[in-house]
Amino acid sequence: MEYIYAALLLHNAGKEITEENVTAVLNAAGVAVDDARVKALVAALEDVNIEEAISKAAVAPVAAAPAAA
Amino acid sequence: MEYIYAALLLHNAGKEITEENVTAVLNAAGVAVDDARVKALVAALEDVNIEEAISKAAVAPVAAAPAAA
Amino acid sequence: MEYIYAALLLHNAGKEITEENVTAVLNAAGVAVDDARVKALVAALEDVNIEEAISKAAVAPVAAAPAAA
Amino acid sequence: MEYIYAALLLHNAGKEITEENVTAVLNAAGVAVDDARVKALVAALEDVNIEEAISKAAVAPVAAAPAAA
Amino acid sequence: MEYIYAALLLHNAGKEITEENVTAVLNAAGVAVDDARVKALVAALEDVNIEEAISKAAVAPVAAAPAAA
Amino acid sequence: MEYIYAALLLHNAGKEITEENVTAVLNAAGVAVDDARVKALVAALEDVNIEEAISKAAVAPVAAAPAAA
Amino acid sequence: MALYTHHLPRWKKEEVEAIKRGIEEHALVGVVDMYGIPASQVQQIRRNLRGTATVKMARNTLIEHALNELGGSVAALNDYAEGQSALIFTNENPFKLFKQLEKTKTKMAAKPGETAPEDIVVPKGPTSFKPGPIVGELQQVGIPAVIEGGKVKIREEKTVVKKGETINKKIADALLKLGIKPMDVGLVLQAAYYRGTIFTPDLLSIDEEAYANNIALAAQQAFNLSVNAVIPTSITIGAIIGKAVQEARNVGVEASIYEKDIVDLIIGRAQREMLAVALAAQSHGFELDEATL
Repeated sequence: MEYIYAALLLHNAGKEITEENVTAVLNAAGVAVDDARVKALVAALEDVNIEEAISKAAVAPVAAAPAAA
Repeated sequence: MEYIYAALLLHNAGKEITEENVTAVLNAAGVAVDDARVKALVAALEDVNIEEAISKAAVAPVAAAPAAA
Repeated sequence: MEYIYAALLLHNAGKEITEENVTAVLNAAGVAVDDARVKALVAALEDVNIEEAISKAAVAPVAAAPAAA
Repeated sequence: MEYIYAALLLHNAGKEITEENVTAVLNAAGVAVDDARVKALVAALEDVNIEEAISKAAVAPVAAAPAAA
Repeated sequence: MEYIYAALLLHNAGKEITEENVTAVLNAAGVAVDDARVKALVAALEDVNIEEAISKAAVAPVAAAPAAA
Repeated sequence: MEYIYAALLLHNAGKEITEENVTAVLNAAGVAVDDARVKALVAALEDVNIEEAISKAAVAPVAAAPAAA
Repeated sequence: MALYTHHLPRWKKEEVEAIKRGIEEHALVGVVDMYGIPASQVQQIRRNLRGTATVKMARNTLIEHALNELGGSVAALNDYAEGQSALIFTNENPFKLFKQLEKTKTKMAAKPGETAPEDIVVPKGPTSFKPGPIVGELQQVGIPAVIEGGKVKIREEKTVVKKGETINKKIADALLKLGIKPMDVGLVLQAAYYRGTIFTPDLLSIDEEAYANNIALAAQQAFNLSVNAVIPTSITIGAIIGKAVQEARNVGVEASIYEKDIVDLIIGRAQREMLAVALAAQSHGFELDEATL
């Protein structure tokens, strides 16, 4: 999940999710970066509305927390 | 939430969640780092079992669905 | 998803999920293979217990969304 | 599930799901192909809207999850 | 589903699920038997623990759909 | 359950569930047929809406699972 | 053959012959108990059974003569011909006959001394009675009757006789006045002889719900088997595809395979994990920014 965390971190920071930026973040975290995965990630995210994907997910955990407990 | 993502990224990468590491990751993502928040985060997460918290998140949505209906 | 289907096909057939095998399957299906995606796929699956992953309902939030609507 | 994955792979690749194509994909994966199963699969797929079945799949796991517990 | 019921009937009766037996049962029910489907059925069931397979709740998207509506 | 499977086989094949037909199917499966049970089955199913019973099964896989155990 | 009937008067002989013909000409002969069935209802039952079964009333002695003359396994029916018996002839199978007879049962008023076939419940609500001694009569047997708006009313639902208990005269009278008919009255099949076998009611009563449940179970099992063993049928192919897609998505998300079709799911998962950790951090003193929640 490191790659997606890096992407979301960039997204939240208002930065573009480019191969370069993702790689920089991962490097800073000491991750041995696999270029192919970075490429795949950036390509996959190209047409995705990240805000929408986030808001869909956001509904769940709050409601779930007590149920899961 | 950049701070949390940074922490998760470190956690996933098997790195320690220290002020230094969190700051490095945030810097790499171009985030203007607030030292006090980094301190607070690191202190708070010291007592948090991140694996457990994450695994709850994984279980959650299924449980949430009926509640949301 | 072609890449994932190819990987699962190999897994189900008891074959190793290597770049070569995935490429062969994709080629047979007439897919113009992107080497980086194959590499990313193989790298991602390296440490994953596929049997376990198959049965984990990771996909839930999408399902929850319509129910919540 | 090999046969189904082969069919889904073809479908996703925009190829027709014929006995010939399914067999080719399975062969490429090193599967000893059973002609009868291929025939049965292709026949069964004739009656189904694959896109619809795929999109329904997203809805399913919530219902299935408790049963799996 | 006739083929499945024929297999279940034989299984319950403690008989082997062979092409011959399945064909005999289907014939007795007045079904115009498709040899390929019989072969496919027998091949598919070869390595299957039927007791387990019948009691494991399969995901039923049809069932889930109305719930999502 | 052999008698029930035989009945469902006939139902699915679009055949009438008569004593004669049920007996023929059971005989073909090598079952030593108990006339009284066949009679009871045929009499009972006269007033059972099989389609309805089947569709109930589809809606309640969760309910079915424990029963099968 | 005429061993038993040679000394009988002509009309009895004819009666015995008629019984024997009935038995010989039908696949099934049953012994039914006619006790307590008013003649008017017998007519109704005969009408309901027309075309499927014939009821033949005869004295037990004559039935016995006929069965004994026929001899063989059918003579065993003698054991069931007691009291006010009649014979019933049909070509239906005994299970179907049993069901048909059950359906001809009708509700009747209870007579003192009869046993309640099920809990007898007096429903709540207004009655047609004007205030008078009726209120006391009802109250005396425990029915909560009250006067309201110039009418007698039952204040709340009340079970006056439990299943299996005897109905006494006072309660029988009260039920009659309230128009409650708790008794199932109809032909009770004592035994049926069908192709060499005697069937008794314990064998013949069918739990249709159990059959329906078994049908549902069998259908579920077939569905499960078809999907789990990946044997596609027109009914299950959709579910099988769904399962395969589901599995592929699960693997894709679990392994973080960044494919367009599932990257939103992976984002969702990351987001949920972040929120879970954020909430845990919050409970340990980390103040969350507004954007987080």
